[in-house]
Amino acid sequence: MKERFAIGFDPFVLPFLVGMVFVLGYCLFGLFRILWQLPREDRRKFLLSLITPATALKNIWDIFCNCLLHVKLWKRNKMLGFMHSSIAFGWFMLILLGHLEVFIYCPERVHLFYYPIFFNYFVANNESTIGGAVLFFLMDFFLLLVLSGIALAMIKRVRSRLFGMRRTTRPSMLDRIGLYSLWAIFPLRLLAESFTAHISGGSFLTIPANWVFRQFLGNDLNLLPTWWAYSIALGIFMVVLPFTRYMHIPAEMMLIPMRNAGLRIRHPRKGFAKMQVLSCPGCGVCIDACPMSVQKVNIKDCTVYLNRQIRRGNEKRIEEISDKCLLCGKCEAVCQVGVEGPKMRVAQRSVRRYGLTPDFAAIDTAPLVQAAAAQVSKAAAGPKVLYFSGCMTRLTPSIGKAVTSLLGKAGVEFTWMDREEGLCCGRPLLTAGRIDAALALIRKNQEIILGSGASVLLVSCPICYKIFTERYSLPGVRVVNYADFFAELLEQGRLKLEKSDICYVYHDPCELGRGCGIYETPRKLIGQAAGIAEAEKNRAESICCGGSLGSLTLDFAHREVMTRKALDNLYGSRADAIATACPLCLSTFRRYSDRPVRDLAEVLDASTVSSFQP
Amino acid sequence: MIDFGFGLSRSSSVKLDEVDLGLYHKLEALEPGVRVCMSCGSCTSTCTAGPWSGMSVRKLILNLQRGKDVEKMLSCCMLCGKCTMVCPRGINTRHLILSLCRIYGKKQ
Amino acid sequence: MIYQGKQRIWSDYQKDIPADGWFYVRSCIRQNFFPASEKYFLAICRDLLGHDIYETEHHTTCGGIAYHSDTIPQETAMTIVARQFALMKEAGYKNLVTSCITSFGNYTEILETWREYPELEARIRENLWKATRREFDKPEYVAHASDLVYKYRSEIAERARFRLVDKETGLPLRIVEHIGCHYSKMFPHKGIGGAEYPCVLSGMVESWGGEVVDYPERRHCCGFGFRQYLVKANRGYSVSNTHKKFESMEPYHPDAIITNCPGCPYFLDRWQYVIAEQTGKTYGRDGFGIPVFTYEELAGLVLGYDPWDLGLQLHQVAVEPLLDKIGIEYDPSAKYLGVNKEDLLKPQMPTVLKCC
Amino acid sequence: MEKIAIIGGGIAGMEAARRLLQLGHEPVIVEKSDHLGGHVAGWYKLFPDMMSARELVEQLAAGLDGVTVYYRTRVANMNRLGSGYSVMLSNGVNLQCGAVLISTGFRLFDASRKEEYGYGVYDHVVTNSDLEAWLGGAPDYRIPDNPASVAFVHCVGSRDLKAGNPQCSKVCCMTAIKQAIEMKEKFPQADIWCFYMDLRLFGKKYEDFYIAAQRDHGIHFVRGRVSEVSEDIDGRVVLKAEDTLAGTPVKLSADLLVLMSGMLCNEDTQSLARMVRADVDSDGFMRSRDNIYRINESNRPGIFFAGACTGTKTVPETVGEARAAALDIHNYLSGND
Repeated sequence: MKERFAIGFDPFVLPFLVGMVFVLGYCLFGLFRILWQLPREDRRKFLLSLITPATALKNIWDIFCNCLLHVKLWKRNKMLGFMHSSIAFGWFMLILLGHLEVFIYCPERVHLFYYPIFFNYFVANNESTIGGAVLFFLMDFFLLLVLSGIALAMIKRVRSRLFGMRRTTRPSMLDRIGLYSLWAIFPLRLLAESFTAHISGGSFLTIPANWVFRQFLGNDLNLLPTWWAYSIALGIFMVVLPFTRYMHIPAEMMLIPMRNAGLRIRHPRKGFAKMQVLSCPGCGVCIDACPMSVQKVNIKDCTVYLNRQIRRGNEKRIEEISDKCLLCGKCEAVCQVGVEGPKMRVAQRSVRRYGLTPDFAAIDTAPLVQAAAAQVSKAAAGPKVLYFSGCMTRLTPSIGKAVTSLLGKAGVEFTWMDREEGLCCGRPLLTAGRIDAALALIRKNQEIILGSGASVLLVSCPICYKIFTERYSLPGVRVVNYADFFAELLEQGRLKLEKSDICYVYHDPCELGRGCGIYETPRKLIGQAAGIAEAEKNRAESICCGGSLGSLTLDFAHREVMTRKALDNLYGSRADAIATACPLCLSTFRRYSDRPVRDLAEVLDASTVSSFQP
Repeated sequence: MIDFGFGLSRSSSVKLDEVDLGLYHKLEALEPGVRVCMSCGSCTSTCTAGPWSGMSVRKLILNLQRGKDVEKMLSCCMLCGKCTMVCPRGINTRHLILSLCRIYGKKQ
Repeated sequence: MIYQGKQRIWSDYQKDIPADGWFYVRSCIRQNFFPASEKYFLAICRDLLGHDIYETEHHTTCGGIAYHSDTIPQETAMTIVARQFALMKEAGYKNLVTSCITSFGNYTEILETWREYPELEARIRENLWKATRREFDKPEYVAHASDLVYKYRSEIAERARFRLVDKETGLPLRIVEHIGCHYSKMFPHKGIGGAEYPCVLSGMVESWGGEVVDYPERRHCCGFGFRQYLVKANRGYSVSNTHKKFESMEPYHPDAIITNCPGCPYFLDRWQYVIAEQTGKTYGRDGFGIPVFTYEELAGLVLGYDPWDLGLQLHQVAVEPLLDKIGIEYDPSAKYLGVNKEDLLKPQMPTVLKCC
Repeated sequence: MEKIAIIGGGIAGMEAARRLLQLGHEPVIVEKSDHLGGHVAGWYKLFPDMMSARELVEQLAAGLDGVTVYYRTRVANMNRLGSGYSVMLSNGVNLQCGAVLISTGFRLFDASRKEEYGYGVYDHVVTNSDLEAWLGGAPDYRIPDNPASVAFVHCVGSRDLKAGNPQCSKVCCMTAIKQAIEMKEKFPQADIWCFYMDLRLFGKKYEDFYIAAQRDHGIHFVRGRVSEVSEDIDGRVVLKAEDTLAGTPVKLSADLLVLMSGMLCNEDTQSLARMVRADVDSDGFMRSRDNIYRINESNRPGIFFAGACTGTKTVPETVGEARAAALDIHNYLSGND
C-alpha cells in the first residue's frame, strides 16, 4: 500500500468534514446542556456511575447490545432486527475497520479523521498482502451487510406489515431528507470504491463492479465525482441529523448510561426527560401498542408523537397528548430505547398551574384511626391484618364480599379500613400530576394505617397497591397484594381449592402487571381454582381495559371502543369467562362483556372447598 | 348616613339573566360534558370527599350555572374517579374538576 | 302588556256595588298618617256627590291589626267585628264600607269563615250577646272605600278641575298603582279586577286622565307586613321589600304612586327617606322622591281641593313638583300652617332626599 | 287465504293474530317459549286499572281458536320469496307467508350489570319482575317476611350511558309506584321509599296513582339516583344517594331493595332484522318508517311491527298497536294500501 497524494487531502472531503464537525459540536454542546440541567445530586450520581467499573461495563455491554445489535428488536421481529442491526453494526464495523486500515498502512495519517472514511481514494495497492485481502474482504462484506439493511429499509417504507408493524409514523420533511441521504450513503460508497478498486484494490464486491464499470466507462474521470457524491451524502446526513429522528443514534448512547446510573425524570423537558425525547427513534412501535390507537383520532396521541411535539415545542399538542393517555404503560413496555411514556406525561401534568389546590386539612383522621384501632386490637394472636379495598371497590361490591368470605374461610381476622368511610389512596391525584396534594393525602392515610396498630396491610386494588408500595412510608407494616396473600394462605393450607370446569382467561391489569410486575401469582391461583387460558396479548403486552383513571380527557364513547378491543383480545382465547384482579377492569369489562367477568377473589371464593378449622 | 339599626338585606333570589356565567362558559369550552348533567345526584352520594367538604359535582355544576362560587366545595376532591364511574350521562367529571381548578387560576 | 288580556280578566272580577246605603267604618292608623283622607272621602262621596253614607262615633278597631300581629286570637277579632255589625244593624244599614284594607280583609275573612263554619258564627253571636247584649245581622255587602270611589270615578271626573296630565306637554302622567295585600290576595273575587291585575285604582287613574304603569314587582307587598315592620329586628326585611319595588319601578320614571291601603302609602313614602339615607339613592326627578297618594287625596286634588287641606304637607316626599306639573295652585308659605293659620314650624329637612 | 307469520307470541302477537283471524287471514304464531303472553304472562297486575295480567292473557288466548301456534320454536331463516316471505322454523316447518309481523317485544335489563346495586350479590335485592312474580304468588327467599322498609330504585339500566341504554324505559316510574302501593298494602307498617331521577307519569290516570301513593299510602319520594349499595351486618341493604332537592347526601338501610330494570330490545329481534335487512334504530330497537304515523311499518315490504320491538311500550299501547298492525297487514295483502 502506498499513498497516492503527498498532502493527503482533496477538496471533496470538505462536505463530510463540515457535517462531522457540526454534528460533533452540536452533540457535545447538547450533552453539556443536559448535564447542566440535571439536578446536582443526579449529575453527581451520573458522573460517578461512569467511573464505577460495574456500571461502566454494563453501559458498554448495553450500548453494544441495544445500539449496535438491536437485541430487543430481534425479539420483536426478526426482519426488523436484522434491518436495524445490519445497518448499525455494519456501519460501525466499516468505521472500525477503516481506522484499522489507516492504523496499519499509513499510521502518520491517524490524526486526519476523514482518512478512514475515504481511505480507498487516498491509497494505491502495490502488493497484495494476506492481511490486506482479509481487510478488503471484510470491508466489502460489511458494506454488503449495510446495503442489505438499506434494501430492507426501502421495502419497509412500502410494506411495513412485513416487519410486524401495522402503523408507522409519518416522517417529517427533515426526516425524509435524513432518510434519503442515509439511503444514498452506502450505494454511493459502493460506487466510489468500485470506481477506485483498480487503484486501491478491493474484494469480492468492488473488484467485479470495477471490472463491469470499466467496460462501459473506460477512464478515471468518473472517479472523483463519485467520491464527491459520497462525501456530500455523508455531509447532508450529518448536518440534518440533530433535527431528525436520527438524533436517537447519539442520544441513546447517552441515555443508556443515564438510566444505568438510576436517574429519574424530575423535569418534564429538561435533563433525563430531554435525553429520552432525543432518544426516541420515531419507529412507531408504540402506536400499535397504544390501546387508544384502535381509533384513528387518537393515533397521534401516543408516545412517539409526544416526543415529536416536545421537540417541536408545540405546547397545545403536548398538553393534549399528556392528558389523554391512559398511563397503561404498554408503550414503555414495548419501547426499544426505553422512553418512559407514562412518566413523561405525569411530569408534563405536574408542572401545570392550578388556581385551586386541594386542601385536606379539614379531614380529621382521628375518628377513622380510633375506629380502625378499636377493631384491630380486638383481633386474636397472629398478624394484625388491615384490609384496604379502595374507592373503586365500593362500586364493585362483589370483590369486597369475596375477599371477606375468603378471609373468613381461612380464619384470618381482619379489619376493613374503608368499609364505611375512607380516603382515596392518592394515586389518582398523583397520576393527574397533582403531586403535593397526593402526598398530603398519603400522609393522612399513613396516620390512619400506622395509628391502627396493624402489621399487615392487605390491598385488593392494584391502583392503590402500586402507590402503597412506591410512595408510602409504613414502617412495621407489610403491604401485600391480595393475590400474594391468598397464595400464602394456600401454601399454608388455610385455603383449599378444587378445580372447577370453568375456563378463565386472565386479564393482566395494567397497574398490577406492568405497574407492579405481578404476572404469575394470579395465574397460578386461577390455575388451581379453574381452567386458565391465555389471550394473544398478555402479561406485559396486555391491553388496557380502557377504564383507566390515568387519562384525564378521554371521554366515555372513546373508552368504550378500547374496552371492546381489549375484550376481543380476551375472547380470542375462547375461555368461558374472564378473570381479572382490579375493580376498575372488572366494572369496565362487565359493562360490555358477553361472558362473565370475575375478580380473582370471586374465582377463588367459588372454588374454595374446605374451611379452615382453628 | 344615618344608622337606623336596621338595613337593606341582599336579595337571595338569583337573577338568571344577569348571572355572570363567565366561569361556566370557560368550563364548557374545556369540558363540554358539563352541559348534559341531569342532576341525578349519583356523583354526590358516591363522593369520597363528600363527608369532609360537602363536595358535590351536581351542586358544583348547578352553582356555576347560577353564577355562584364553588371554590370551597372543590377543596377536598381526591380525584378518585368514582363520580365519573357512576355518572349515567358519561360526564368526565374528573376532567371537569381539573379544568375548573385551572380556570380559577387564570381568573386571579 | 296586552291591554285586552287584562280587560278579559277584569270582566271576571267585577263587583256589583250598591250605590247607596253605606255604613262607614274608619281605619285605626290612617287618621294619624293621612288625617284628611277619610274626611275627604266623606266630603266627596257624601257631601259633594250626595250618596248615603253613615258613620257612628261608637265603632272601634276591627281587631285586624292585632290579629295579623299575632296578639289576639281570631275569635276575639270576630267578636269585635260582630259588634260593628250590631252597630250597623242598630243604625239601620245593610252595606258596610271600610276605610282600611286590612279591615276589609278581616271582615271578608270572618264572613267567609262563618259561611264555612256556621257553628262558629253561632258561638260569636253568643259571645257578643254575653259581652254587650247586642245582636247583629251579617252585612249584605262589604266594600272597601276605594271600591266606592271606583264606582263614582266618572262622577268625580265630570266635576274635576284638573286632569292627571302634564300641563306643559299634555301627556298623561305615569302613575303606579299599589293595592293593599288584604284587598284581593286572600279572596280574589272580593276585589275589583281580581288579585293579579286589580283595576280598582287603575280605573280611577285612567278615568282621571293618567296612565297606569305596569312594572315587574307590581304585585309585591309594600314591605309593611305587620311583624316585619313592628319588630325592629325584622325591619331590614321590611325596607328591603320596599326597595325591591322601587328598583323595579325606577326605569318607568313614574310621576306618582296611588295606593288604597293604610300601611302602603305610609311605607312607600317614609321608606324612600330611609333608602335615600342608606343607599344615597332617590327615585324621583332631581333628587326628589316619587310622591305617594291615597286615592282620596288624588280624588281631592283633581276636584281642586287645597293640597294643604288634603294633608299633603304630612308626606315625607315633597308633592310640589307634581302639583306644578299638573298645574295645581298652592301657597308654598301655607304648607306648615295649622288649621288656625298658626305656624307649625318647618321640619328639619333630610340630607339626601330633597324635600320642600 | 294467505299465511301470516307472527314472530313472538306476547300480547302484541296474540292480539294481532286474533284480529287477523277475524279479518279472514291465516296467522301463525311462532313462540320461543312454551307459553303465550310473554312478559305479561309473568306479571301480576296491570296499571292503571289493576287488572289481572293473567286475565288479559286468557282473554287474548280465547280469541286464538284456529290459529296455529308453534311453541319452543325460533325462526331459523327468512327470505323474500315472490311477493311474500319464506320462513324456515327451527322445528323444520317452512312457512310461505304473504306478510310477517315482528312482535318480539323486549328484554329486561340484566340488573346484575349495575353491579354497584348488588343484584345477585346481596341477599335482599330483587328486580321489578322478581317482585311482580312474588306478588303473583311465586316464592322468593330474598323478600323478607315482614320488611320494615322497602326501597325502589328507578332507572336501573335506563337513561344510563354506562349501562348502554341512554333511553327512558317510560313504564318503570309507574310500575314502581304501582308496586310501592302493593307493597304498602301488604306491609302497612313498612316505610316505602322511591328513589327517582325524574318522575315521568304521562299516561291516563298515572298522576292519580302518584297522588294516591303520596296521600293514601305515605310513600316517600326522594329525588336522587342511588349510586351505591352495600350490605350491613344484619344483611340489610344500605343505599347511598343524594337528595338532590335538599342538596344533601342521604343513606337508607332497607330490608328490601327493588330495582326497576329497564326495557331493552330483544337480541333475537336484531338477528331477525338482519335476515330480512330491516333497519335497527340507534336505540337498538327496530326502526319504523317513521315514529309518528307509520310505527307499524318497516322499511321492507311485507314486514310489519307490533309492540315493544320498536321501543318501550305500555300494555294498552302494545295492544292498540297490534290491532293497527293487523289492519295494516290486511290492507297490504288486499292491495288497497
